[in-house]
Amino acid sequence: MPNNEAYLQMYRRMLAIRLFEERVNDLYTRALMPGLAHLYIGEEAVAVGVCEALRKDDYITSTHRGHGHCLAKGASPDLMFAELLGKKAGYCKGKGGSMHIADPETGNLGANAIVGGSAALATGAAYSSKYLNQGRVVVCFFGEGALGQGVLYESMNLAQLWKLPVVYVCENNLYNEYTHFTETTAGEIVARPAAFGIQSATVDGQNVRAVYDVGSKLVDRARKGEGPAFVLANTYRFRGHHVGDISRDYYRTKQEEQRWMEERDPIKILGAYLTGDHIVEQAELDRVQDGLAAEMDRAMQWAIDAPYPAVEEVGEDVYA
Amino acid sequence: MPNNEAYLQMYRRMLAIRLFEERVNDLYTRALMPGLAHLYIGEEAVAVGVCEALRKDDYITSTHRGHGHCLAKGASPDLMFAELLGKKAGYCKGKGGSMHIADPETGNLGANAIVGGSAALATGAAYSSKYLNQGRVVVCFFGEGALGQGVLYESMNLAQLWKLPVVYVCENNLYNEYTHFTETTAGEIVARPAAFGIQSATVDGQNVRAVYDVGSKLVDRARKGEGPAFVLANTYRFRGHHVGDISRDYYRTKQEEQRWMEERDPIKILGAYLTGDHIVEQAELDRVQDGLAAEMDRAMQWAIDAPYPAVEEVGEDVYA
Amino acid sequence: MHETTDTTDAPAVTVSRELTFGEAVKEAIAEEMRRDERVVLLGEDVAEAGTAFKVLTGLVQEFGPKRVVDTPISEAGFTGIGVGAAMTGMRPIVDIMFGDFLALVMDQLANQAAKIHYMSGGKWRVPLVVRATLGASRRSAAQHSQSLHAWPSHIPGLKVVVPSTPYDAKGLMKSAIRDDNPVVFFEDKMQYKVKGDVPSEEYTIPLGVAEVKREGRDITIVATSSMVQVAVGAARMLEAIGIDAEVVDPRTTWPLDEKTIVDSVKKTSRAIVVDEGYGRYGVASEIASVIAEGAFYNLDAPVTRVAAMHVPIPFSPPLEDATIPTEKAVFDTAKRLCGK
Amino acid sequence: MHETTDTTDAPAVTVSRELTFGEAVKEAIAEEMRRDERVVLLGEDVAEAGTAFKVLTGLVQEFGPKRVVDTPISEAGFTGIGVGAAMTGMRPIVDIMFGDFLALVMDQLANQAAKIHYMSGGKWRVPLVVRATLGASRRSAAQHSQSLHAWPSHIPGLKVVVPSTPYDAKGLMKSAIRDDNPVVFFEDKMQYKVKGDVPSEEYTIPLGVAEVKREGRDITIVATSSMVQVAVGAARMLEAIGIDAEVVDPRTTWPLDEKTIVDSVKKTSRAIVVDEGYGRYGVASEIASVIAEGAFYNLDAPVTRVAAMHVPIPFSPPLEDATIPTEKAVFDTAKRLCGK
Ligand SMILES: Cc1ncc(C[n+]2csc(CCOP(=O)(O)OP(=O)(O)O)c2C)c(N)n1
Ligand SMILES: Cc1ncc(C[n+]2csc(CCOP(=O)(O)OP(=O)(O)O)c2C)c(N)n1
Ligand SMILES: [Mg+2]
Ligand SMILES: [Mg+2]
Repeated sequence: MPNNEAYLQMYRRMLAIRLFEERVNDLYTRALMPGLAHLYIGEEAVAVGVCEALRKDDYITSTHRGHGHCLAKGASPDLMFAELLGKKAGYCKGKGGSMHIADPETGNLGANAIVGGSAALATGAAYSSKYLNQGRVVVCFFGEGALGQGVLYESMNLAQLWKLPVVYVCENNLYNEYTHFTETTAGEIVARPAAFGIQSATVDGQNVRAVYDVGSKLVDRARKGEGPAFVLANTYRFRGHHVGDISRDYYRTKQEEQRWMEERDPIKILGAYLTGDHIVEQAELDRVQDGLAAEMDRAMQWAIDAPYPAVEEVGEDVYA
Repeated sequence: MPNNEAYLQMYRRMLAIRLFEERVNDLYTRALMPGLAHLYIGEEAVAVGVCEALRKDDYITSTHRGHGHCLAKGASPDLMFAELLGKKAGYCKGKGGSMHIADPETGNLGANAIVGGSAALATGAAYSSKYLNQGRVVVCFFGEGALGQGVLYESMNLAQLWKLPVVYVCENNLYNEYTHFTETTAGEIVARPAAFGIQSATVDGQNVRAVYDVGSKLVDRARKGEGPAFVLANTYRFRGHHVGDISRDYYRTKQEEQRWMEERDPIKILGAYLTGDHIVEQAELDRVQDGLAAEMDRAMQWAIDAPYPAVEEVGEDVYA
Repeated sequence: MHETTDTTDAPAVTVSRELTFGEAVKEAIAEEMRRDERVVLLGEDVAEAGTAFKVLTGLVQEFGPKRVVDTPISEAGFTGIGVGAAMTGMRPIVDIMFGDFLALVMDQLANQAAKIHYMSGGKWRVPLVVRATLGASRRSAAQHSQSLHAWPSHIPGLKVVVPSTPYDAKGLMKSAIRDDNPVVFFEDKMQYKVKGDVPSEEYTIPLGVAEVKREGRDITIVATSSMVQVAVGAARMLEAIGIDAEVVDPRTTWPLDEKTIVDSVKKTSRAIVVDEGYGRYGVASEIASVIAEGAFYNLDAPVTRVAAMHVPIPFSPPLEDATIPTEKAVFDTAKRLCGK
Repeated sequence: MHETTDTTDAPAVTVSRELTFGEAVKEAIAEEMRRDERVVLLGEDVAEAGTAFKVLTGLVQEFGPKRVVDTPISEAGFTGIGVGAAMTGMRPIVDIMFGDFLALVMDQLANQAAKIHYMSGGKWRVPLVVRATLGASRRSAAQHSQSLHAWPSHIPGLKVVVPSTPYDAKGLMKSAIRDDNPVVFFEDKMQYKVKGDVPSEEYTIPLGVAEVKREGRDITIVATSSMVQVAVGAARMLEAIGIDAEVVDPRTTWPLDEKTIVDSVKKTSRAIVVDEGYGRYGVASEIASVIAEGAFYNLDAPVTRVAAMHVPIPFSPPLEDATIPTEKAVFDTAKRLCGK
């Protein structure tokens, strides 16, 4: 059971993601950001709940909607903003961008812009951990859309056969881009990992405490060598598929969005728990928010001011 | 319930496959056959039981171990032998060979040498049947090794979502080439289709009557528009992975082979049922055998004598 | 410049309109869907969303969800379904969104679709169209920016279309849909908003016929897809310094109209090949070697390739911009080859 | 003829033995596995069966099933596992049996392995070897006979090896395993039984260094993989009619040793490129255009490609035999180019 300080830490992490993402949207609206970005707003509890259960040297893989995973695993907002803006100081020297942030320091094997593209990679990292006796666990984050990719099943089969320490975390935010997941997903989601003998669990992805509980249990189990696991986290993205996805009426209603934002906001939910139980006062949460907002503003401005890589660098890093 | 004539027909079909395959092995031993061939001996009840449940205009897809499927769906042994020898008179003008026999006449969409390679194709044919209201059912035959291929899961998901008339028939002959399937297959096989909501059944693949029963039920169900199905047929290949796989001790014992051949031979099992219940006399079965053997010898000799395609034909049929 | 190889009877009066490249593609598909019930569209978000690039908006309204079908994110699966459906009476168009995802369907495309006709001795046919995109410079980074048309072009049994204008896109798409073979149709994502004349009367353009987009005497620039615009731009710049460039657009990389290309170079005696794929083992290499062999005795300078830089496409704008062929690069190369 | 670029200190006495191509590959892998614990082998039937081609027999006995691992038939899955393992401290060798199955792993190879180093700004590395085969004429038909080395050669971030002799196979395999990048290693299935000298002392051959397999003055034949033998055979036939052919083996298609190739052609002034892949948009096209550009002012005849016929590989023996480059075809081409 985590203590209150741990919950406060999760609150901070979730809020950091929220504030980071709001600024990403801002950068886009102000035409400062090259390309697009896929915001994690609304889904913060999944990344934070799971990553709090990890050691620093544990690995994660992430997706096109990856900023939350990065931050939850401990990445610095300034280097992330820089990467999103294509600046030299970014995590990947500007070469990766929003969809490819990677960071060995925090065990981030990288975001992947191929849906399902990291399933086998994560499984391979778990293979290393087991082979090298490192006791590391790997978490593979993906959206429910990745359930459409065959390589996920190939990977789960292998992970279970070889009892690899990998936890597959399926973030079901209800939509594959603009299509409801029920139109693309037959049967029961958790029956799929179960068919391979993989331990699986469903969790309310808006409740970080619940995610943390399930996450720690399955991460510990994997670390002990008891094999892979699968978590279905039910969640919702509050914003568009990407920052440019503004008119969404044709695939989901405003009411649906409104309902999730009002009733199922993971930050509000944890906030209410913390203040309701008088673990912290609202004023303290407000201070946290102010502090984080200032930090994010600084980080963003630093990134805006940072230089682009020199054109000559384009040819570097192709081969090791 | 099929009548006795139907069972006799199944007996004939199974025996035809057996006698065909023995001659294929012969051709190989006599160095008359180009390349290799994967014999279906021992597994005859699966193809025959399922195909007896099909209409002539229903489709099948097949595998590298495909001669049995072809014959069960009604192909002519002479044109098959010719194809196996690379002769112009063969089903594919000699261009396909053992692993690629295809025949629109009998609804054979083709054998596929990519393990799992026909899963999506079969599903696509079922899509046509439904779209064009043809009432055709498609049977996709594959070995349990194909459970390793992601595209099978992608296809099953789509088939179930769109309620397509396709029956996936998994022939579990215990081995992926030289590796026991338990080393490559986690969990329970039938849980995999079930995870997609697909109706599934397990059947003794050495008992053609049982296969036929399950097959007809699921084929009819598919034809009525009630969706795809999956049959796990437990079986065994009596011979090597291919005709050149002679020393098999390193992956399976002689005793295991012996046991299957003696106790679980599908032809003997049906023969015993037919004679045991006095539906036919052994003498009649012997006559059937002699007749088929003579037919197969003629077909084989015809193919041996048939000419190769002219070299100029190599450039034909690349584009329609 | 748009003297096209129209295979339909020419109408008395041709009313021309401006359409965007995207609209032209959509119109071709819509016309063929009206004409032939067996034409259906499968892909991720092709229905209500009208594709991620909003190119097919409206089709589901006209043809219904039975013919414009949203799929799961299963490129290999639904491409294979397209192959099987094509074999059995349909004429599916499969949409794989970003051309980078071709990597997920190469088995269905190269081992299945391309070979089924041949392996079956001509008995089965696969009248399938696979729509894919190419082209960088959208700040989409390495996994969403590649131009992989060289891969399918390498495989016998496939045809590959790389249209450069709305007019060509429409006429070639109609031919691709009517073709009895698997055709991979590459659309440059950056071209979707580009406008061009498209007659309202029906026409098709045969696969395998190049077009001279601009006539010239001094040097031939063979260019594909959006690189045709780059070549035409470079030709304009060259005009200013007295070099008269001919721009040849093969329009399909297979069948490849070698004759038109080689004849042009025989006339001009110099050649540049511009393609947005990687130069190494790429489309530019094939066309360059066809020219170097076919026009050998007429060449006054080495055939030179201008193609994507040999790096995964970087995200950072200044870096990405450095990786793709520009008018300036083509201009400089032409100038050098012409000894000016 | 075997003047190799040995990067290890030359031993005083070199004891040479005859090994088959297959044995040389196995010996390289075994030596590297002894040297480095992080080297593991993953693939279908690589353990007890020693691969479908029986090339790796014995390795599981020496290194155990923890390091020589049989996998399910999941090429994409276990290649991706290889990528992830390579990023995190291992040096896996992944075996995909028939090169045709590359079509199943192109996403893992081209979108993942090739790009991870670059996309991460150089932070992650992928020291992975993917073993694949190429080559027809085994009567295995269209889906088991292709030579698809052009595909990975097209992709920046990958290296591609196409060894032609047991000696080269061993030295190049050792370098591939030690390389910090993803390397695709193509073995010709028909070569496994071919014998050649292999010293018992350790040596490596750097990736990216071509070798002149036969010196000559009149024409350069650049050949890859088993086509080197075809080229050497043709060179012998040519000698009889007074044509002295030089045979150059690039050994790796990427990095490509353009200098050695071009220098040879500058000397001989004529060139043929022989490759068993499809000629169109293939390896031969790249090498031909490199020559046509680099040796332009020295060429006395067009660079000519001799490659696989543009058809899916047919099963029927007389048809299949017609599709692959032969000594006779190379001989005839050389004779024509030399004006004899
Ligand atoms: C293999 C592949 N196919 C298609 C896409 C295009 N695409 C990007 S995000 C996306 C939807 C992903 O949905 P999901 O996995 O649920 O993640 P979410 O965006 O909801 O977080 C699609 C189809 C892709 N990136 N990769
Ligand atoms: C994608 C792919 N991978 C590997 C192979 C090589 N291969 C041919 S048959 C076979 C084993 C197939 O086992 P299974 O599916 O159980 O069929 P069986 O041979 O037992 O009938 C393998 C691995 C192949 N043909 N295709
Ligand atoms: Mg989603
Ligand atoms: Mg089997």
